[in-house]
Amino acid sequence: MSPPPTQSGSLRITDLHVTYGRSVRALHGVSLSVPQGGIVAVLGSNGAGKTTLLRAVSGTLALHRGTVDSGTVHFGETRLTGDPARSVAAGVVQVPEGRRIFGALSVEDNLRAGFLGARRRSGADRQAARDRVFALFPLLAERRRQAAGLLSGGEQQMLAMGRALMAAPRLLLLDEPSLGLAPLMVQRIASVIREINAQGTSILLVEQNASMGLALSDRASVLDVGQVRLEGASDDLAGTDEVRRLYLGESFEAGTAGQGAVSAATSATALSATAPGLTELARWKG
Amino acid sequence: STKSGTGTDTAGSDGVKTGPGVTEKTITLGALTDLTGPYASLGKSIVNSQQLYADQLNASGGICGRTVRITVKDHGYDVQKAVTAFTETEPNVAALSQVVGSPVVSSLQQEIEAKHLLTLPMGWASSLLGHQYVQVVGSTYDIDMINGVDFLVRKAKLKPGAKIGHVYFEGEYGENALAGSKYAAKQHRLSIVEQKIKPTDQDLTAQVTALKQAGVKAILISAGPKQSAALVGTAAAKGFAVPVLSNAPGFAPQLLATPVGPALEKQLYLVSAAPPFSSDAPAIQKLAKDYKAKYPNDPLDTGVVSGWNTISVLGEDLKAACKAKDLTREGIAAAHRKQSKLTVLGVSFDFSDRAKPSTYQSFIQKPAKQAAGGLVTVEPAHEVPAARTYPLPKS
Amino acid sequence: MSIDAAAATRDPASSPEPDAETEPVPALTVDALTVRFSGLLALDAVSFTVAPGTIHALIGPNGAGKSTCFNVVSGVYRATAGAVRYAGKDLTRMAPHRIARLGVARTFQNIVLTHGTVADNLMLGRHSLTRAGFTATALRLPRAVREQRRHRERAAEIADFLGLGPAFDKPVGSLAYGDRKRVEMARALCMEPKLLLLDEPVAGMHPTERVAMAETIAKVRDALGISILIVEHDMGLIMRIADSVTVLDFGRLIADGTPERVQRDPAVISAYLGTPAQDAQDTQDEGTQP
Amino acid sequence: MSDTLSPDVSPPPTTGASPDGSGGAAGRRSQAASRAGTVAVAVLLLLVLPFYVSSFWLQTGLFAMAAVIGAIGLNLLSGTTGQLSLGHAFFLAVGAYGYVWLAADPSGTGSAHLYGLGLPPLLALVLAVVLAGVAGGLFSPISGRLRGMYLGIATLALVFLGHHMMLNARDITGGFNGRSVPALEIFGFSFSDTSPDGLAVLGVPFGGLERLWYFGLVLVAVAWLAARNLVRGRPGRALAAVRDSEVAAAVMGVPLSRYRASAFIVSSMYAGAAGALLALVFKRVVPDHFGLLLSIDYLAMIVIGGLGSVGGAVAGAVFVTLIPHLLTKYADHLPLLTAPGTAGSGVTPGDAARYLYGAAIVLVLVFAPGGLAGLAHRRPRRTGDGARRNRRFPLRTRTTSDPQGVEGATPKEHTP
Amino acid sequence: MIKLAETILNGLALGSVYALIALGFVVIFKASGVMNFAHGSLLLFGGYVTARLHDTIGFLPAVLVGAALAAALAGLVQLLATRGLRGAEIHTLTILTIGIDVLLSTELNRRVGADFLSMGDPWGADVTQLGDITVADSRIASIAVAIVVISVFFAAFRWSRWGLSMRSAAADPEAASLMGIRLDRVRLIAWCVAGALAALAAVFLAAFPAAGLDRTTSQIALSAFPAAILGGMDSAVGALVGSLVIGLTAAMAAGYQSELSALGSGFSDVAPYLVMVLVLLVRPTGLFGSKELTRV
Ligand SMILES: Nc1ncnc2c1ncn2[C@@H]1O[C@H](COP(=O)(O)OP(=O)(O)OP(=O)(O)O)[C@@H](O)[C@H]1O
Ligand SMILES: Nc1ncnc2c1ncn2[C@@H]1O[C@H](COP(=O)(O)OP(=O)(O)OP(=O)(O)O)[C@@H](O)[C@H]1O
Ligand SMILES: [Mg+2]
Ligand SMILES: [Mg+2]
Repeated sequence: MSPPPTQSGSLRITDLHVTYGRSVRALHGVSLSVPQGGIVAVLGSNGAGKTTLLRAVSGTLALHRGTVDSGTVHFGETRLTGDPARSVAAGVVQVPEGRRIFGALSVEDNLRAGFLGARRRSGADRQAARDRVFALFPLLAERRRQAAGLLSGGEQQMLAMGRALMAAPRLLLLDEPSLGLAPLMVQRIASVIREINAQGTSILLVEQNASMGLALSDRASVLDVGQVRLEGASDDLAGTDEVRRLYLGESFEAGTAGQGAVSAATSATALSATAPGLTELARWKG
Repeated sequence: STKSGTGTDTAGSDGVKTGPGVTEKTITLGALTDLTGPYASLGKSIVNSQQLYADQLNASGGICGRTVRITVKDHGYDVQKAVTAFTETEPNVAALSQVVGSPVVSSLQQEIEAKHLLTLPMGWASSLLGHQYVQVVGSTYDIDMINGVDFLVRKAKLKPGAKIGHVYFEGEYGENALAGSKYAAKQHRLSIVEQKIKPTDQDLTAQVTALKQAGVKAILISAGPKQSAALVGTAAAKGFAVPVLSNAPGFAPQLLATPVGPALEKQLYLVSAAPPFSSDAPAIQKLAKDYKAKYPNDPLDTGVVSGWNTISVLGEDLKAACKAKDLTREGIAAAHRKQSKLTVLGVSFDFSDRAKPSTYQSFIQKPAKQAAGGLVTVEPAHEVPAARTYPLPKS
Repeated sequence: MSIDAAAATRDPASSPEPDAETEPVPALTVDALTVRFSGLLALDAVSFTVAPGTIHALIGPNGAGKSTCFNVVSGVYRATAGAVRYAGKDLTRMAPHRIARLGVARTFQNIVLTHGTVADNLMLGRHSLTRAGFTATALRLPRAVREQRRHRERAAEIADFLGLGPAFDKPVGSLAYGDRKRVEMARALCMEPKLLLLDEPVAGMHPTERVAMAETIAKVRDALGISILIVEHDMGLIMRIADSVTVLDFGRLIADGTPERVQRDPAVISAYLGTPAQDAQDTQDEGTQP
Repeated sequence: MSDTLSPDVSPPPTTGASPDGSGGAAGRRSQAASRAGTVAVAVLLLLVLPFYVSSFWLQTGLFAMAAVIGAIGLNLLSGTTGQLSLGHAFFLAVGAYGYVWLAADPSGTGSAHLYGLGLPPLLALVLAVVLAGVAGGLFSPISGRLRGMYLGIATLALVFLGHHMMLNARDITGGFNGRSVPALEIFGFSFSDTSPDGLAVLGVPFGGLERLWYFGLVLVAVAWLAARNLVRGRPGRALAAVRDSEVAAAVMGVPLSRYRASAFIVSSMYAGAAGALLALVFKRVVPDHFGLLLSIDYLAMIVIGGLGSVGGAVAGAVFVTLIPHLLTKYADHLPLLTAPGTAGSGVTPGDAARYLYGAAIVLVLVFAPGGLAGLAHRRPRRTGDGARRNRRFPLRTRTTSDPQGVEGATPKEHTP
Repeated sequence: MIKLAETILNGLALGSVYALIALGFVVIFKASGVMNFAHGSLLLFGGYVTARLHDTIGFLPAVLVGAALAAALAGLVQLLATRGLRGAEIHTLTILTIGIDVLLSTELNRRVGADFLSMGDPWGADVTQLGDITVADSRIASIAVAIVVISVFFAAFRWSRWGLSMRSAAADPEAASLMGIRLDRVRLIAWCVAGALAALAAVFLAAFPAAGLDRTTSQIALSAFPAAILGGMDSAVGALVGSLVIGLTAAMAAGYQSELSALGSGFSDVAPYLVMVLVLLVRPTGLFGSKELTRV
């Protein structure tokens, strides 16, 4: 089935079903779209399927023994069919969960590698792209000769984003960019995301940090156990108390074991998060 | 249970006592050879010429009215495979017409003696002497070297005190040859400069440089064709024009086609237990003709002659055993030990003393591109006194 | 039970008595610790003390040197200068496995688990508490079997405590991120540590799980009476469970004290938190929302 | 197979989406039952075999048994600990020659005079295993600090150095001709053909091979069980940890160098046992047998069988040992081949056998990439961490983390 | 003195050939983590093609065709690995190369038989006199060629797009594919390069003073392994220096074996391995190999 003609820069995911190794059903019937130049956030608890969704778009499922059973992913006119290189060529670039920077390579080479898949390939383009990245993350410029594997967690996150930007993506897939970042850095990343978006790149943003995700995005979907549970304008979602309770983590305010239980129920894969509350641990004698 | 051990001796209807491997109709011989490993080409030639012999024998009525069959087992120079192949074939063969590979022979020795199985190894090391059932056909490497050194002394007019180099393979072959050359050197009051190499060595520049440095007047080599070629080639390149004398396994006619061919023709000599195909002895000529007829596109190399030699001896043994109406293994072995003056391809053998080489004679030959088998005779089969006085390494 | 409750459990009255006969846990003293990586000064004469039985937080911007500090304490990196004193020994001179035997356990910022099941991982945690060698194990000597059983029971106990009971025999590979993070924690606990080092224990976790984990950490401290040194960017969590906080920036110590004090420290705000106004909006789970 | 540390061949787990573990447990139980059944049948079969098959089969079988023992050992090293070794042949040689040297009587047999201690064969065998272990221990300075391919090639050196020694230490090894192997004898009961007691069971003459067969079975059983216990027990877990993450292992209290060395020692001892058994079957040991090819064969065994799984090692060993022998035995009966001795340069049975062997390897890998053991139970697995594809067998060094100075032995140092 | 000089030159020549082999071996290893046990057969194959063709099409074209076909064959192996063994793990692929080697070597051995195939190289048996030192021209050629080829290769490895793709792929396959790098293609190229290098090495191995290409030529690949390791697998200088050290050691140990007889005869063959082990004892990642950099 081919979707109605859309603007070239928009992503349309329709009724996507994904399983891993023929048995673990990670996504069942997820539909979602990112308008050109828009920011869409995907929230959801651990194991909800957020990363899987991004893998389906970037075409890296195969590397995880995952397969798309049904459903389609279109970026503009082109249909993305599980081939990473084609996705990148089409302008879709993913910043993977856990950074996955090239540890053995220097920061500089990591950026060069990011440019390999770029659509425009002149040396000048590369210079431009690199300068842009260094402008966004001056710290990377300082460390350009260091082996990337030795960067601190946060530095690695910056490098991962910078590397992705080298390909001048039209759609950027971000998997938990705030993970492990200092509050200040989270703000920095947030503003960077805004900036990138302002420069015309559409963004699909997966976040645990719902407050950030909702604040950044125009629209958001809440994934749960492989299905879209809620969908709508970010502000509205931020308003619903379910989201407030489960994803804005206000449980720290009024957190109770009861709510813990609710969330546990919603997140099947995360083993009952409240269990710790139930059993006691005594000292080990012997 | 349905299990059969090694066959036992019985008396055939024609009154001939038969043992394992011998039936009313056939006499089966075994061949453990290398058709896929490093010595594949040698193995092939041997198998071919032995098959040729068997065919001719059967054509002339076989032995005691029985046709002679050869079961060939390829072990690719892998001892483990060889041992299992032996275990598999041993129960139904009367003798082994060839076993290729000295490690193979060594690992089978006990079994062979235990099973009284007359075996003709395709190695000429004197460490194989002294066994009742293992028989080396032809002069051993050390004897060849003694004859060879004698030739060199005359050829290169070596004065006492002169140095000669000896480049040799580690292992049975090379070291046995070395023992010979050392003894001969002692006799002629020469000194030997040793250079040990491995079958995998391609490039002997270092060795040649060393020998040249040592100022040797002649070089002995007990290695493979490749090494002899490399040695001579390098020596020639260095303008180091001393005569080089190699054992029989150190030459292959194919070498003459390579860039070092000319150098070989100039500098190389060969000491061998078997005559070259170019010799005018009718037996050789016939063999060459028949072989080419049956195997048009296989080369005439030393393997052909060695194969023929061994199988001929075995054939004579069988005939003798047949006369004695005893084709049991013991019978065959006994018949073999009775052969005290048997002549094959112009060489006379004496198998009566298991501790001694079956002959002390060897040929001196040199490469010649146009000659059949690429070799021509320099000196016909002859032996030197030193060979007789030489104390064989006792086993 | 809310975090505040957890906080409340801090006063001895309500806390389960740390049993008397077990010896008190030693203090950890980091003394003028300096680590230099070819030109880069990752830690610059940092000193602080983790008082016995307290939860001590180590915070700071990315690249401040927190993990490096962990790596030195656990013996993975070697200090350029300075000392880390624990139980009368200088850890900077010791190999990791020796340090582990002193009862120092840690988790990693990026999950590091071995293949095999949760049980396998937890039993690995028991390594330095168990004895069975190659021979004993190969021959299944009774004592080896007995030991294995005893410790497996304890491991199961700890798994239950962290809500991993149902997953005990599952391959860790098939668990979701949050659960794997808890497996790491459980593995550390399996070492029956006296000092527990947690490097970003709730990073990438779902808010509700964060609460649970926070409770767990507090509970561990209370129940076992051990000291905990924790690195975390989740200020909400730090504010609630930490007894004291040390703040690093570019390898230098810029603040040290109670959470409340540190949180108001302008140096900390400018270097790490950003302006309090923004916290509410951007940083996760900030307690100080209007 | 549950005697494994590699997830891809461990019992099927229930996936993340269903939090109950019971299903898997039940499945495991029934699986175990059925496996017990098959094992029983197999054992019975092995026990009666000598009454029916010819010595060719017994001999080949015994070679396979030796391979099984050696492969289990190598698997502990490469599969469980992730250390690549091409030096296995060397340790087999140590075991083989060790046994001969310890058991042979000083008078010496064969061409030259050879040394020997003339110990009781059984004792000699045990000591030979220990000797191999010691050899492995002596290598620990290397095995303790090298990784991946560096270690692989370094161990390759062992093979060549070993061969050099075998050729030169003639008084002990007999040089290139090797030396003959004293028959095994346990409490006066001899395991050789030449023993006077014409022992025959149920009318079947019980020669050396028949007797060795049962001895071999016992050895294999012991080796197998010991390995299983190890892998499932404390040392196994520690070794697996060293394989997966040295930092984690060290921080969990595992002394890295010691365990790396231990793994090497244990696998060497297995190799030693294999070598000794091999020697007993050969009746003579020769240097040329213990070459690089043998090492590579063992590598092939454990991978074809399924890395990290003891059962896999067994399967692989049998495959790699049996197939070539069978092929050479039956190649003569294949069609379209030019028998040796006939004219023309067609494909000889020997060649055919080798073609088929090569093809067999390729096919097995194509159809059972996870190894033969993997065939037993395929299951989905989460390959979440990209590193894990090349983690369990660090042919690629980057996955085995190398935090500075983690080894207790080497002093801590800076990262450059 | 002359002896020393000649021995050294000889060692250099040997080393330069080792370098070609070792390099290919390492490239494959870096690109796909596979130890290519079929490398020797690839080498023999390349040489065989050259030897068969040089009469008809001339030496240089023959070498090029040989290299091309060897590259293609290597590529085929890689294709089989990726297509046939989708998603198999590294070590499985390593063993696959063993299977391939059995097939390939059997076929080549059948074809080569007992022959010594000459390469028809222009140097023939010519030699050059440098003072009192005689060197075979083929030796000088091999040194020159090796130096050029290796420099070119490492320049590519460091600076070209392919080199970068390859290093990235080696570092983290998934991340690399997320950068739009086609893993299969990168690996394919690596294998082809290695095949070509091996074929080139074969030419010099078979050239004078060697008698020509024969079935055992492939075994030389083994001697190159220590060279690959000794220098450290990820450095240009390493590959060169390593190979030269190994070449020199072998030549020296052979040339002075009478002086070394205390170490047992035939020592020259194990000397390279001994040197390698000693070096690795001091520097576990080779002379120039970069240390593993990881952190937690
Ligand atoms: N092994 C190493 N070699 C070189 N530099 C290193 C190494 N480990 C850490 N560094 C550097 O030291 C600094 C501190 O790193 P560290 O991981 O301790 O930061 P951190 O406080 O943990 O940051 P984050 O909160 O992002 O994890 C960083 O700049 C990092 O690049
Ligand atoms: N490679 C894999 N093999 C098998 N199952 C997998 C694999 N990757 C993910 N899964 C399963 O698919 C489901 C979704 O996983 P996914 O990683 O997409 O969740 P997520 O939303 O990204 O969680 P997190 O917030 O922890 O990253 C989970 O149940 C997980 O266990
Ligand atoms: Mg995710
Ligand atoms: Mg950190």
